[in-house]
Parts: sequence; C-alpha cells; structure tokens
Amino acid sequence: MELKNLYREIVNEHNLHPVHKGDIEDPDMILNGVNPSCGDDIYLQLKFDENGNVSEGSFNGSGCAISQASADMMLDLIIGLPKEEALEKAEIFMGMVRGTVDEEKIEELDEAASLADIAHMPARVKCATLGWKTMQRMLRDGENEKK
Amino acid sequence: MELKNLYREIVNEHNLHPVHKGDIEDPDMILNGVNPSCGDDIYLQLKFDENGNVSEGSFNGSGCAISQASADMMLDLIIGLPKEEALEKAEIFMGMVRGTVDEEKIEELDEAASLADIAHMPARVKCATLGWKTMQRMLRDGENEKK
Amino acid sequence: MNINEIRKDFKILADPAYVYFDNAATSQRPEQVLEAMDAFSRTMNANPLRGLYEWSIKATDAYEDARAKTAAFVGADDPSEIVFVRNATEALNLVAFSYGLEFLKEGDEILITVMEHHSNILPWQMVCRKTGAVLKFIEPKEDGTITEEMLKEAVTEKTKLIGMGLVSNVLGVRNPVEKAAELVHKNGGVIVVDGAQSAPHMKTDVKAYGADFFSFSGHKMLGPMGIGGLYARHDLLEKMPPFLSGGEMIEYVKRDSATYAEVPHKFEAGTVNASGAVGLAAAIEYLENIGFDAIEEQEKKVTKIVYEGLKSLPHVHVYGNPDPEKHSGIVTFNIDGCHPHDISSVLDTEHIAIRAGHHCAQPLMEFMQEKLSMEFRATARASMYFYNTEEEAERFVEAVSKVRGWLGF
Amino acid sequence: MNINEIRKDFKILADPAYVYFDNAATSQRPEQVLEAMDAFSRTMNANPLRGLYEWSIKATDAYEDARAKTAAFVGADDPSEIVFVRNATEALNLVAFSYGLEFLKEGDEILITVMEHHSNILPWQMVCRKTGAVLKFIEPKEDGTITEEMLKEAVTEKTKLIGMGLVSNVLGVRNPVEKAAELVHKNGGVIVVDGAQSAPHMKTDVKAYGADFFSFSGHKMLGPMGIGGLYARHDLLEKMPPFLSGGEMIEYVKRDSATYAEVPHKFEAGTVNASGAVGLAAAIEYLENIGFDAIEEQEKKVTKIVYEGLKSLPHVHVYGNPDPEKHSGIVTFNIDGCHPHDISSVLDTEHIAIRAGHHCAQPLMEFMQEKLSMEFRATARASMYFYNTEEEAERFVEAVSKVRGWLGF
Ligand SMILES: Cc1ncc(COP(=O)(O)O)c(C=O)c1O
Ligand SMILES: Cc1ncc(COP(=O)(O)O)c(C=O)c1O
Repeated sequence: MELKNLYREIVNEHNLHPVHKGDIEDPDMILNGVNPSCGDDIYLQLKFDENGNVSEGSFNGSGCAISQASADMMLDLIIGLPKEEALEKAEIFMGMVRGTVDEEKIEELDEAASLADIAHMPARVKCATLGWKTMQRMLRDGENEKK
Repeated sequence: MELKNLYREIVNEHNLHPVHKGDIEDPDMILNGVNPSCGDDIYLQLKFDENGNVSEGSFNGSGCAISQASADMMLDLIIGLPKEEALEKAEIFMGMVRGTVDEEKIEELDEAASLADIAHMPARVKCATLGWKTMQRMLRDGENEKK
Repeated sequence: MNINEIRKDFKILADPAYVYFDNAATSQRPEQVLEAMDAFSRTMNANPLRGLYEWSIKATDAYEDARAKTAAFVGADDPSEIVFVRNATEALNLVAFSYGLEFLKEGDEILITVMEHHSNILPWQMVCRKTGAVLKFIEPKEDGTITEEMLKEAVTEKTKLIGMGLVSNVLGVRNPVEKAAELVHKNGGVIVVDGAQSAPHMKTDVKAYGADFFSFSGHKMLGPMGIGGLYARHDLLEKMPPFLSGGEMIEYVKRDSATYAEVPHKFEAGTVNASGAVGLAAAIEYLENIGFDAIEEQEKKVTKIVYEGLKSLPHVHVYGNPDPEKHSGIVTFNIDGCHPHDISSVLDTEHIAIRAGHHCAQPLMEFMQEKLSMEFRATARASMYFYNTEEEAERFVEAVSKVRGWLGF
Repeated sequence: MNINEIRKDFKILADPAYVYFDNAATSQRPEQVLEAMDAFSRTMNANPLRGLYEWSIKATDAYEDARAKTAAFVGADDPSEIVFVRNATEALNLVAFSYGLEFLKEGDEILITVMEHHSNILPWQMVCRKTGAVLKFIEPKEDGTITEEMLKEAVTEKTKLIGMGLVSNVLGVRNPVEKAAELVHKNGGVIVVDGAQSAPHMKTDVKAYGADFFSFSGHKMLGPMGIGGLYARHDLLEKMPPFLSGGEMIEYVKRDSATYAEVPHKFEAGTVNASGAVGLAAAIEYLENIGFDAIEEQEKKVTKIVYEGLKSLPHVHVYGNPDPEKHSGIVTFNIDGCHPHDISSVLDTEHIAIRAGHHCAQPLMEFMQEKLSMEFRATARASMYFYNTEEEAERFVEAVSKVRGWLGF
C-alpha cells in the first residue's frame, strides 16, 4: 500500500483517536520503550486477570503516527489474550516487518497486518515495532518498571 | 637527461669512485645529515684556513648513489671557496632542484648542474640535496657536532 | 550562472520528479568530480609519498596539489596547514585527542554553543572526562542569534577552548566566530571553528575568522564521501602530538619508540585517500568556477521562496532568523500535530527528500522544545544548494501545505 | 581465468610498456569497482542511516549490504562484526585506543613480531606508554619462519595481546596466527591479526585463525582508497568503549554525557563513506567471481618466475622462504653495491614499478641488516597480483639483470 494511503486508511485514525492511549488504573506492569534515533517514547501498561490473560492495557507517551498507531492496534489485538498468545502475535508482527512470515500468518494480526508494507521502509520499522518490542520485553523477559 | 644517462655519465663515477669520501684529519666542523625516508646518512667534515675559506672537506656514511654523488660533487665545488660563496652555491643548488633559478646561474654549479633534472623527480630531491642542506646547517646555522 | 546547464552536471538530478532538499546532510556530486577520481584510478593509481616510479610520483603530485588547492580554498597560509581526514567529525576528534588531551587541564573551561552538531560536542565531553576541564554551553536567543554581549558574559578567564560551528546545521544562522576568537585568544586559548555547514555555501577565510582550527567535510561540498579536511595553524600542528599512528607518519621507528614525520604528514597515518583528495580538489574547482557570489544568489532566491512560503502556511512553525537571507539555505520547521518523521515520510511519497529528527543536535532540540514549546523534540529541515530551483521550492511549499491533510487533520 | 580478459577490466594496465609490481603497496581497481561507485553517486547518493526518503533508504541498504558482503568475505558470523574504517592503520588504532587502553594494564605484555608493519607497531607502543604494559618482539628465523616452539617460548602468562600480520609485507611469509591465538587465549588475552597483506591473496577465515580482531584495507584488494575494515568479535565490540565520537554513533546526547548506538555503529562516527563501502563490495564480488584458487594459481606462476629468475642472477640476494609458493606474490631482494632507491629509479626508466626502502618495517630492516649482513637498511620489493603476467615477470628479471650495469658496475 502506498504510504499516504496507509496513513489515510489506518494510521491517522489510530494516531489521532487512539482507543488505548492514556493510563489504566493500577496496572500490573509498566514499561518504557524508546527509539533513540526517532525520539519515540512510550509507556506500556498492562493488567492481567487470574488466568494470566491480558485484561486491560494502555500506552502513553509521544512519538510519530506510526509508533502510536501501531501500539494502539497492538492493544486492540492482545487485550483478552493469554500472555503466550500475545507473544505469538508479537512474533508474527516482527516476522512480518522483516518479511519472513507468509500472508496467512499475517492475517492473524487483524488490522495491524496493514503495517506489512513497513517492511519496505527500514527507517520506519523501528517506529512500527516499538510497542511490540516493549510488550515482548515485558511478557517474555519479565521487565517491569512498576514499583 | 634521462635518468639512466645521468647515472652513466656522472652519478656512477662519483658514487663508485668518490674523491672526497673518507675522513679528514682534525676537521673544524662535523655534522650528520639524514633522510629518514631513504635511510641516507652522511657525516660532512670541513676544515677552514685562516681567511675562513674551506680548505679541506670530506663526507662519510651510506646512502643511495645520488646522495653520495651529490655530496662528492658539492665538495669538488666548495673546497677553496669562502664560506659565503659556498653558501651561495648551496642556494643555487636548492633553487635548481626547485626549478626556481635560471640556466645561467645553474652553470655556476659546474658538474653538480647535471643534477638539474632531479627537479622532475621529487622523490629523489631529498637524496640530491642531503649534502647541501647539511652544509647549510653547518655554515649558515653554525651547527657542529665536533666535540 | 545557468541553472539548467549546471543541473546537467548532476546526473542524479536528471529526473524532474525528485526534489533533493537534504543538502545539509550531504550534497550531490557533479560528473567533473566523478571523472577526476576515475581518471586518477585509470592513469596514475599508486600509493603516494613513497614510490620512486612514475605513477607514484604523479599520484603524490595529485595528492599534494589537492592539498594546496584546499589550503587556498580555506584561506590558509600554507598547504602544510591542511590535514586530510575522513570527515569533519574526524577533524574535530583529531583536535580533541591531540590538542585537547595535551594542552587542556583540570579547571580549564571549554565553551561551545548549544546548537553544536554532536560531532562538536562529544569530543569535548571526552576531553573534559579525561582532563578535568569543564564543558560550558552558550545559549542563543530564540531566533538563534548569539550577540557579542552574550559571548563576553560566557567567556571567563578560564576559557581555553571555544568550539563553534560557523553555520548551524539546524538554524542556518552564522555565528560570531570572529568575536569568540578575539575573546579566547586573550586567554591564550584557541577556537575550533566547525565549518562543515559553511564551507559549501560561502567563501571561507580562516584568517579573517581568527580560526585556530577549522573542520569541514568533502561530501557536503560536492566532493566524495570519505574525505574531509582540518585546517590548523602551523605552529599548533608543530607542537601537537600525533594522533593515529602507523605507516607514512614516521621518520624513524625503533622497537620501543619512534620519531615523527614533518607536519602535516605526522597526522596522516596509513595509506592516504589520494583519489578522495583528488575528488575534493575537483569539487573545489567546480565551486570556484561558479563562484560564491552566484552560489549565494541562487540559494537566497530559493530559500526565500521556501521560507516565506512556509511562513504563510497555517499550523506551520518556521525557526531561526526572520530574515531568510540569514539561513545559508537551511529552513527548519514543524507542523502542528505532525511528527517530523511522518512529515518526511509523506513528502517522500511526493519524491521530496528532506531530513527529520534531531539533526545530530539533541541539546539544541531540547533547548528549542523548552524555549519554543515544540511539540516533539525534533524538527523537519529543508536544506537547499545552488543547484536547486525556484520551481522546486514552489513544489515543496505546495506539498507541505497538504501534509496536515495527509496526516488526517 | 583468462588473464587477457581480466586485464581489460583494468584500464591503467592497457599500456603494455608498463609493469606494475607494487601491488603490496596498493592494487589497481577494475572498471566494475569504479562503475559501482559512480552508480551510487548517480542514482542514490544520500547520507545513509538517518534519511526517511527513497535515496537515503537505498543508500543505507547499499551500505549495509556492503557490510554483509564484507562480513561473509572474512568469514564473520554477523555483519555487525565489521566496522568500516579508512584503512588497516585506522583499524589497528581503533583496537589500540578502544580495547588496548581499556583492557590492558601495567605489567601485561603485548607480543608482536619483528616483521610487523609500522601500523601494527606504533599503536602498541602508544598503548604501552599509556598503560605501563610492555611491548615484546618475537624474531623469526633467517628465512622469516616463526615456529610453534618459538611462539611457546615468547608467550608468557603475562601476554595479554598478540599483534601479528598474517602475511608479512616484506617477506611474504604466512605467520602461524592459529597457534598464537591458541596460546594467547589460554591467558584470556586476544590476538589482533593484521590481514592487510593476506586478504587480497587468500581466502580469509577469521574463525579458523582464531582471530579476535582482523584488519584490512580496501585499496590493497581492488577496492578504493579511503575504505577498510575491522573485523572484531561481537562480544568484544559490545564491551569496548567508543573511539571517535560525534554524529551517527549515539543514542542520546545530553549536555554533559551521551549514550551510544548499538554495535557496530558505535564505532563509526560521522558521515560514513558509503560509496567507498560500495566500491569495496564490488571489489569483493570481483575477487569472488575469479576465486582465490585461480588467483593463487596465477600469482604462484608469476612469483616463481620472478623468484627463480632473481635467484639465478649473480650479485642478487633474495630474502624469505626458499619456496616461492610461500611468498604471497612478494619477492624482496637486494643487489650488491646498489642502493634499493637507485634500483627502483633505474627500473622506472624501463617503466617497471617496484618499491624500495624500509617498507614501513624498520625494525625488520634492522633485524635483516644484522642477521643477513645487508649492505643498506633497505630492500627492493616486487609484489605481484593475479593480473600480472608471466611475460611481465620475465621482462622484470631481464631488467634486474641489467641494473648493476646501469649503476656503473
Ligand atoms: C602488513 C600491513 N599492515 C598494514 C598496512 C597498512 O595499510 P594501510 O596503509 O592501508 O593502512 C600495510 C600496508 O602497507 C601492510 O602491508
Ligand atoms: C555543523 C556540522 N558539523 C559537523 C558535521 C559532521 O560532518 P560529518 O558527518 O561529515 O563528519 C555536520 C554534518 O552533519 C554538521 O552539519
């Protein structure tokens, strides 16, 4: 998809009217993710239910439209999922922007699949993956800044 | 003059059968001159009469044919001259290899004038000028290693 | 100056669809520069300085001629005052490692401006860490101006080195290096003028600046990547210790010590980039053929259109001096609600190349964010060179006027 | 390999009157390399790494592709193990300044061979001066060989760094870096393999060598001047502090401190030499297309003629291993009564280009003068590459046979 269309059809909406931007009450985990070269800077917040499923989530911070929209779409996708499945989605997303997973897999990302063409824009890959990487660091590596 | 002819007609003779190579007895001045990049390394020795004329001179050391021959020709020229005139000859020689003095002047150098074409061989200029520069440092700057 | 003729020399500019406005990052190279380098490789390629055969002698001449041309270009007294380096960054590091570590000491002050490029900040941080000197910053007025009074206030008797870009790569403003030189010289200190952004756009005169050191990059002034220069006063080079060491910069090497070659060779370790120097010399010749008067005239015309065009757009903020003639071809701006990276990305879909981000000047971004309430700690920057046209400027302004729409506003 | 076809790629070799036997100083560049660089400038020239527009993205890809190609060429695990530098000299300085000053300390020993190039001596002298480490030398046998026993004797438990050229630029001998690596690794130390003279002539395999660092120059292997590489193990690069600082090698810059970009960018300060890297990649492709088997075969044929031809001449002394196959194309010699500079000068009148002097290896010259009773502290050196022909070798030997006559004997 041509970049201008990508913005028009998906990115702008999530950037200008994000569903998950803001703070949640009493999150279980908080983690800061940054892209030094871009200045993108987000705080991801997650809360889990008794089964370990993501029950609530939000992000905060500032950055370019792609980093913001991608984080918002990610939260759309993972809220309600068990940790493992959320991590699987992150794997698929990473594979997608690296161009190493196939169409079928990509469909599992719902709306976030629309960022597939970012693979051809290496300079923006870091923007698109910021939220996802931060989630991986949280759920896979157990990083948590909540005191 | 083509370089091979220059060697054949002048340089080889002065290099292989130098007139002034060796030591003189009880010199008034001794000075070491070197070309680090070439490894040329000579000791110039001079002796003066009561009027300040160069009465005797020799050089010692090792180096390429051009440095050796040039030093030998230099001594041919300056032995018998007052210091000032010896220095004048050095000026002319320097000007010759830099290409800044005219034919007429160059003739004052006698045989050493044959090294004029060294001006077109910048890498060998330092070889040709080693003896002359050492003499300048002696007579103009008063450097003397004799103890 | 016939701009259409000039553009033919730059093959990459042949496609009229593309507008290249990222000249402050790197310039384009005319065919004359590529041809000069190719000719070197095809007719005299050899390792200069040591060979006793024809190609090496020619290569040495070409390399040293390039040095002489570069020296004349910056207004130096003597070719030996030019050290060839990779880029302005290396030039500044050379000064920091060799002059800075040797001659600065605890308690001395190094003064730089807040608008310096990272390459004129980090080396001084290093010197301060290692010597105990203190790094101080001078902040400009909101439009980027530094006045004589501000300088006088910032320079104390402890100020032993001033680092100052002659032209800022973000604001395009020209800094008062002459005054700074005067002040620091009173202390027996030195001024390092970073000319990376000035050398491409205006006649350089290191003497008039009072510069002790002057750094610049070939690739920003039509030359190839991989070559740049450091001008330094001869007496400073003489007393500075070598920096990089190895082949070509020595006289004698013993197992445990070495003596060094004469200036400037003492600072050029290893095989030199002779073809790069030849390319730089061809670039200098090209610039001199056009002449800086003509260059500045064209840049001013184009910059005026960009500056005034952007100023007239709603939601667009343009930074720096209100006079577009004081921008050295650089116009930095932001658009409400739009991150500079998104601005640059959507302009790219229009084949317009500009830079977005921190421009290797994070302290300035922080300063601007605070003083000018910038939304992001980043800006978009259009930077023009003499081969850019008024039509390109108009197309650019037209495109910027649509950015907010493309980004959903 | 069709030598006539290959020579057509090198425009400078077109004149059959010229014999270029100074390849150890610098090699010639095929048209493919020049064209790759020109194409970069004509179609995608931009500052890599930061731009968000098409040319900059292409330039970034080209630059990083060159890195990947270079990594594969030396046998590295990962592209991030290659730092682009100006030349082998800078690579060695980078290791000395960053690794050496940080990890060596008083009493540690640095061991190098007496046949190292100045660029692999002086940086270690600097490290020793600044850290109190001690520089030790290992001397080869008269034919240049260093045996395992000699190594075992020289390496003590204090040896923390070994610097060793894989191939000597004077003797052409290949040094036992694998054994040296084993020994120094037992001490928790590292080996710096200087590959400037090996990379052009043989398949490089940093893993097989056990090399922690490996330095090389583009210009000696068909690439342009101004680009070279340092291979370093990823974990070493991670823990080493940056060396040159400025743009492109940072994450965050505050007024008084900075954090650094990831490896290898942390070591590449300032605008990179992207077109140089593209030229190097084209050179690597060219070498790989021919293949090192064919390259070595041709070099051996030519070297044999030169070696045996000189050996058979009266008054000519040839140095190094008695087996010409162990010379990597390098034949170093002297002629009784003739200073090497005079030899080179008269050969130049025959349009034969060789090198004469100390070859940036003064400690080796001193060693050879003593052990082999050399008349001067200098030698003449013919160095061949795969594009040299057997006819050239014969012409060369013929010319050398006349040198003494030309010099008056
Ligand atoms: C063995 C060796 N090491 C290092 C170097 C230095 O290479 P460069 O001058 O390209 O830095 C050379 C080149 O002469 C060499 O032969
Ligand atoms: C003002 C200024 N100084 C220094 C530099 C560094 O130049 P280079 O990256 O060529 O070393 C730049 C380039 O971005 C610059 O704009």
